[in-house]
Amino acid sequence: MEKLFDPFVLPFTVGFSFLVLWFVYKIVRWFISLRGDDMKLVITGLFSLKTLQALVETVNESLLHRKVFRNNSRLGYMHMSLAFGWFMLILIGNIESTYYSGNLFKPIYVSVFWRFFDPGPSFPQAMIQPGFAFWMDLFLLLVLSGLGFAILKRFRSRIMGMKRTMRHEPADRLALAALWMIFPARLVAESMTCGANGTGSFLTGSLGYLFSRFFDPSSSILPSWWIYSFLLGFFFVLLPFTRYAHIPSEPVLIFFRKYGVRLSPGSAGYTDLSLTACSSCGICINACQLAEAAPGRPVQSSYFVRSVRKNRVPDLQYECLICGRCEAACPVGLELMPMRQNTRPDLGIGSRATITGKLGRNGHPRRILYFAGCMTHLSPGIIRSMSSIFNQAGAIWEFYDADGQACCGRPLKLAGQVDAARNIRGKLENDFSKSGADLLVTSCPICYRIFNEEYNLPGIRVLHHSQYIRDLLEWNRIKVESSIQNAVYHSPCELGRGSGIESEPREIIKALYKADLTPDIEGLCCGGSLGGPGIDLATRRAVARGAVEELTHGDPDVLITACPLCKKTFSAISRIPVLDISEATAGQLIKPNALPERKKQQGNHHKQAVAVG
Amino acid sequence: MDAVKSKFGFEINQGRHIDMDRIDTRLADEISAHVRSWKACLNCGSCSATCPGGVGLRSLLLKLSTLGELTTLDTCLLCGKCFLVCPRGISTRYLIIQIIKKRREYGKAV
Amino acid sequence: MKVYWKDYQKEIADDDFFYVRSCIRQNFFPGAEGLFIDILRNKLGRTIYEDADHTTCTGIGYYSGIVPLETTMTVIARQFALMKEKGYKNIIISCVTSFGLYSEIIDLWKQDPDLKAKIADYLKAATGRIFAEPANMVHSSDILYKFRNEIAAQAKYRLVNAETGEPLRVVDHIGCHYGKIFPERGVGGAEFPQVLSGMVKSWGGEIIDYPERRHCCGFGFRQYIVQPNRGYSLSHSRIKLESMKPYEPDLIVTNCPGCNMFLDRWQYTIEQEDGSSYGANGRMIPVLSSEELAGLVLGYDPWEIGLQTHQVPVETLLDKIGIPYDPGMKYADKSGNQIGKPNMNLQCV
Amino acid sequence: MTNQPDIRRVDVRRVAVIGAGPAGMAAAGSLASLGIAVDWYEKDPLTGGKLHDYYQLFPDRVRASEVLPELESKSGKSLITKYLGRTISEIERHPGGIVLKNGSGSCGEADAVILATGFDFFDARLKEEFGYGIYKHVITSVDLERMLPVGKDALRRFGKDPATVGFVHCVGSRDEQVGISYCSRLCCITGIKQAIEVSEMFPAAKVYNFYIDMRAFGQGFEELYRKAQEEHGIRFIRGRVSEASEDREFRIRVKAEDTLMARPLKVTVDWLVLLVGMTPSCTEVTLDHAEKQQEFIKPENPLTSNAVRGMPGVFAAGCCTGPMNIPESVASGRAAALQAYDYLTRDR
Repeated sequence: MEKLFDPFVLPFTVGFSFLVLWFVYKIVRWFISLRGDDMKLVITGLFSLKTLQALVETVNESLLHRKVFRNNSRLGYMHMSLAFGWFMLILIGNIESTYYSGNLFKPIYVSVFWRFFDPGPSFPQAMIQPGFAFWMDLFLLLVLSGLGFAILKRFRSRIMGMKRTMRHEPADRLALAALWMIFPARLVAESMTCGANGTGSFLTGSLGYLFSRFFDPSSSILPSWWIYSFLLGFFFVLLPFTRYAHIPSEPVLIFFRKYGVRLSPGSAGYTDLSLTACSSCGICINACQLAEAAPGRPVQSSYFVRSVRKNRVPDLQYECLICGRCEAACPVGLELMPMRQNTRPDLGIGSRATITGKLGRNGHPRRILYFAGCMTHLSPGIIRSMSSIFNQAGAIWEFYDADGQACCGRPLKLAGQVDAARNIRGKLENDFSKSGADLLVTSCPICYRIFNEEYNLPGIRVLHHSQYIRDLLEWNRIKVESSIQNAVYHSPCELGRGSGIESEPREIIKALYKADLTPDIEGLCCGGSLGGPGIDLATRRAVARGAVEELTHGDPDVLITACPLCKKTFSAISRIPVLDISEATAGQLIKPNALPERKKQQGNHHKQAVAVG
Repeated sequence: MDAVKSKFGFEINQGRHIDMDRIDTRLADEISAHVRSWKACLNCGSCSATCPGGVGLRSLLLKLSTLGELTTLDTCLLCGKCFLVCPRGISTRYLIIQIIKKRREYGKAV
Repeated sequence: MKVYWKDYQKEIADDDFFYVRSCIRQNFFPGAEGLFIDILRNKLGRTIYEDADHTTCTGIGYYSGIVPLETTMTVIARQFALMKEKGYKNIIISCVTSFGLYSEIIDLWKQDPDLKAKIADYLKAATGRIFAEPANMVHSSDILYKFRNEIAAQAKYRLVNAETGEPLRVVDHIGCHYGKIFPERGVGGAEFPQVLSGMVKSWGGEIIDYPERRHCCGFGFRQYIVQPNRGYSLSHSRIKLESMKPYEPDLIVTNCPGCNMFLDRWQYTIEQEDGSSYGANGRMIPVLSSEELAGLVLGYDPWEIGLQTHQVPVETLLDKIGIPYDPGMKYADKSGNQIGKPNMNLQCV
Repeated sequence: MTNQPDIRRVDVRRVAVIGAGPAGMAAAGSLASLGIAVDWYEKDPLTGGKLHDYYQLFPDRVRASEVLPELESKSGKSLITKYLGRTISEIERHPGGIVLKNGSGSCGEADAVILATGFDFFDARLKEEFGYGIYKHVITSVDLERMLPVGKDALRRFGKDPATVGFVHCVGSRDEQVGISYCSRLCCITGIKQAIEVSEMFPAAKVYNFYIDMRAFGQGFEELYRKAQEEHGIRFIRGRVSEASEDREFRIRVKAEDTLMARPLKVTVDWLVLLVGMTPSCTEVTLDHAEKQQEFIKPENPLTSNAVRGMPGVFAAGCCTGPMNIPESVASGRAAALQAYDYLTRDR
C-alpha cells in the first residue's frame, strides 16, 4: 500500500499526459482563433447560467447520448454504455482509491490501476461493504456489453438498425482496435490480481477464481497490467489524430454553442472545433439518400469532415444535395450545411450577372409583389394558379419576374459564389424596397429561404405562397371545395427543414383533400436539389424514385409539393399526379359568383387584369 | 543584310477555317473526363434558350470543345435551369464549375 | 448508267479554226498566243484564222459586275457573226474565263430562245451582222490536248530532268471556268480533268495530285480588282502553294491566263511578304501556260516566245530540261539592244 | 430441327419469288407454310442476299451470320424449288399467268410473282469529289463492314494504328447532284455503329462523323447514338463534307463546314468511310407496265398493299420498294406472301 508505483504505469502516464497537453493546446487554439464577437460571447457566457445548461447537455449528450437513443435505441445504448460506463469507472475508481489511500492528491495513475495496488477485501465481503469492487465490476460489465454491440455493428450492422457503416481509414481502425482491447485487458488484469489474492467482486472475483483453478495467476499479474497500461497509453497517443478526438472536443463544442457561437466563414477556430468534434459515427450515412442512390460514393458528411480535417477537399464535395438530412440526424449537432458551403471556393462565376424585373406601372405602387423564381417559369401551372388565386382574393399584386430573367442568388451562394450572390441581393433589395409593396410572395422555397435569412427588406413581409394561401383560407378571402382524394405532402428541404415551414402546407391539404397520408418521417429530398451540381441525372432519378416510393406507401391519389424544382423532378418519375400546393388550391377554388357576398376589408379595389408570366 | 521588301498596300488574309489537326483540346478533354455527359451534347440550344443570365452556353461549350477556346462565363447565375431542360441530362452546372476551375488552373485570363 | 466524269471525253474539231485572243494573256504573256498560232500552222499544219476585228469578250467587266449581261452577249454574238462571215464554224478560245463565259451564254441561249432572238436583234441593230452560233467551241488547251501526241512526235525536249533522267514533277492547275461550271465541257469532268495532265504525261512529265488541287488560284475577279481585297486573292494562292510544297514540284502548268498570272506573280509577293518559297530546295516554281510548255517542248527559243515576261524566272526549268538559252539576250529587243532589267530583289531565284 | 409434318399443298397454282434476301426468304417461307408451291429465283449462288455483306447489325450488334438461320423457312420446305444463280430480267402478264424472262427468252411461268430484288449500294465513285476508287484510304461502309471481322490489321496503315477516322453521312442520299432525292434512312445508324466498332478497335483514335441531320429513328438507335458520343467520345460534326483529297503521306484531307460554328473546317484522317445510301436494283427486272428504272417499285397503295401498280398478281416486298432495315424487310416479305395467297385463293 505504501509504495504506489510500478514501472508498468509509465506507458499510461506518458500517453495520458500527451493527451492532456494536446487538449489544453487545442482549447487555447480554438478560443484565440474565434472571431472577435464570438470570443466575447464565450467570455460573457462562461460565468452565466449557460455554463450550467451546457454541463447538463454534456451529460445528456456526451455521456448518455440521448439524441442517438432517439434516433436508434440499440446504437444509443452502445454509445452510452461505452461513454457513461468508462466515465463511471474513472469516477468510482477515484473515489475508491481516495477512500482507501486517504489522500486526495495522488498521481493520476493510482486510481486507474488501484486494483493492482490494493486487491481489496476478500471475495464475498467485497460485494457488500463498502462495495466499490461491486460497482467497478458493474460498470466494467456495462462497458463490455457496449463493446459487444460495437463489434456486432461493425460486422452485422443491419441488426443494429444501420444499413451502412462508415469505412474507416487505417489510423481510425487502429485506434478502434486499441479502444476495443482496453476493457477486456482491464478485466483480465484485475481478475489476475483478484484471483491471486482471492478478492474482487462478482466479475473480477469469479473470473479470478476461475483462473486460479487452472494456473497460478500471481505469475501473470504484472504482464497483464503492462498490457492494460500500454493499450491505454497507445490509445491516448492515437486519439488526437483519429475520430476519437471527438471524445474530449464535443463537450467544448457544446459549451461554445451554448454561449451562442455559430459557424461562419471567418471563424477558423469554431470550424476546426466542429471538424474535430465529428466522431465519424456514420449516422449521417444512414440519413443520406445518396447512400441508397449512389452506394459506395463517399459523399456523406462524415467522409467530407474527415477529408476537410486532413485538408484535402475532394471534388466529391459538389456531390452533396445540401438537403440537410444529415445535419438533422447528427447527434453532435454539427452545422454541416454551412460547413459544406464555406469550403466551396468562390470562382467568380456570375460576377457580372444582371437580372431584370418589373416594378408595377408608373406611379401607383402595388401592395403585393409576386416573385415566382426562375425555376417556376419551367412549370407555368404554378404561375397560372397563383395569378388566379391573387385575383380571386382581390389582391393588388405585381408580377416582378414576369419575363423570367430574375434570380434570387441562392443557387450561386449554394455553389460558393458568395460575391456574385451578394450583388444580386443588392439589386433585388433596392428593387423590392422601391416597389412600395409590403408583402413579398414567392413560389420557390430556395428564393424564400435566402429572402428570409439574408435579405434585409425593411417593412416587407416575406411569405412562401403556401403561407399566403393558408392565410387567405383562414381569413376566407378564398374558398375551396374539398375533394374525395387522398393526398401526400412532400416537404421541400429548403421550405420544411430549411425554413421550418411545415404546418401551413399541411393545413391547406387538410382543407383540400379527404386524407393527408404524409408519413411521419424526416423530410425527404427529391434529388433535384441545386446544392449538388456534381450529381448526375441517373443518381438524381434514383433519389427521386426512393423518395416517391417512401411517400406513396399509403397509396395516395396525388403527391403535393411546394417547390417548382421538386415538382419537376417528381413528375418525371411519379405514377400518380404531382401538383404544387398552389395548383391544388387553384384547381379547387370556388368561383366568386358561387361565393356569399364577402365584406371588403381594404376598401374598394378594382380587379386588375394582369399579364400572366 | 536582307533586301528591302516591297510593300503592296494590303495584308494577306488568314483563312477562317478551323484546322482540326493543330487544335489543342486538352482543356476540353480534361473537363469531359470529369463531366462525361458533356460529350452527349446535341447542340440543340435548349440551355441557351432558357438561360435567365443570357449565357450562350451552347455556343460557348461548342467553341470550347472544337477550338479549345473559352469565352467568359461571368453572367451565369448557376441557377441550373439549363440542367433541367437539357434533353441529354448533361450536368451543365457542374460543367460550368469545372470549366472555371480548370481555366484558373490553366491560368489563361479568358 | 451514269458516265463517270473521269471517263468523259468531249468532241474537239480537227481543223479550220477561228481563234479569239485573251486580254490577259496578250498583256501579261504576249508571246503565248503568237506561239499557239505558229504551232498550229507550222507544226501541226492546221488552218487557224484570227480576225483583226474580233474584240475582248468583256468577261472581266461582266464577272466584276460592271458590264450588263446583254451587252456581253451581243459582243460575243458579234464574234460568232465575224466567224460565220469568214466561213468558220470551229472556234478556239484562248482564255479559260472567256471559255466559261461563252459556254454560259450558249447555255442561256439554249434555255431561253426569246433571249437569243433579242440578242440577234441587238446585234443586227448595233452592227448589222447576222446572228450565228459555233458548231464546235473549244479552249486552246483542248487543241493541244488533242494533238499532244503529234507534238510529242516532233518534240525536241522531254519533260525530264536532264541530269537525273527522272520525269519532271508537274502540277497541273485547271482554270475553274474550264470544267467546274459545265463539267461536260471539260475533258474528264470537274474533279480530275485530263486536258493538261494528258499533255504533260505524253511529253514525259509526271503529274502531282495534291490536296488543294481544285482550290481557286486566287484570280477571283472581285477579290483582286479592288486593292484592299487583294489579300483574299493572295490567301487562296498561298493555300494552293503551301499544299503543293511537300511534293517539291518543278513546274506549274495552267490553261487559263489568269491562273498563270496569279500563281506566277503572287509567288513573288508572298516571297516579299514573309520570305517563303514553295519549289524544291527553297526556290520558286516556274509557271507556264500549255502553249508555252508546248513551245518549249517543240524547241522554240525561250526568249522568242516571251518567257522573260514571267515573274518567276524560268531559267531553273530550262536548266533542268537542258534547253539552251542566252542569258544576255533575256532583256534584248528584236535588234539586240538591251531594254533594261526589272529591279526584282529576289532571294530565291 | 424436329422434322415438322410437311404442309399439304392447298392450291395447284405456283408463285414465283424473285430474290432471296431477307424479304425473299420471308416471302418464300410464308408462302410455303401456307401450302403454296414456290419457284424461288436468286441471282447469287446462295440465299441471304446482302446479309452476307454485314458483320454486326445495328442496334444491338447481333452477328448477321446468326440471323440467317432464323430466316430459313421452317416448314413446307418441300414446296419450294430453288433456282439459284438465275437472273430474271423481265416479267410479262399473259391471260394464262405471268411469264418470267431472262435475256434468252422465257424461263418460267407463275400465277403470281413476288419481287424481292432488294437494293444496290450507291456507287460512291459517282461522288468523285470524295475520291472513292482513286484514293486507297477512302472506303465505303460496305468495305468497312467486310474489314471489321478481319480485325485491326485490316485498318492498320503502314503497320501503324490509325490516329483519326472520318465518317461521311449522306453519300448518295438526299443529293440532287446524283439524282437521288430520298433519304436512305439506315446509313446514319450504320455510321454510328461502325464508329463505335472502330473506336473499340482503336480506343486512342479520334473518330469524326460528318452529318447533316442525324436520323437515328428506330428502337435503340438514339441510345446507341448517345453511347457513341458519351462512352466512345465520337465527335459528331454538323456539316456535309465537300471534298476529300490525299496528302503526301496518303492521308485524306477532308474539307467541310462546321455549320454550328459557322466556320469552314479541315481535318486530316487516316481513313475516310463513305456511308453509302441505297439505290433501287429493280433495274434488273424491267416491268413493262410498272414505272421503270431509277425508282423503287411503287406499290398500288403504299399505305395498305404490296401489290405493284398496274400489274395484277405481281407483288413487291423489301428494299425494292424503298430503303428498309431487316425487320421491316422481313415483315414486308410476309405481308406480300399473304396478299399473294389471298390473291390466289380469292380468285377461285
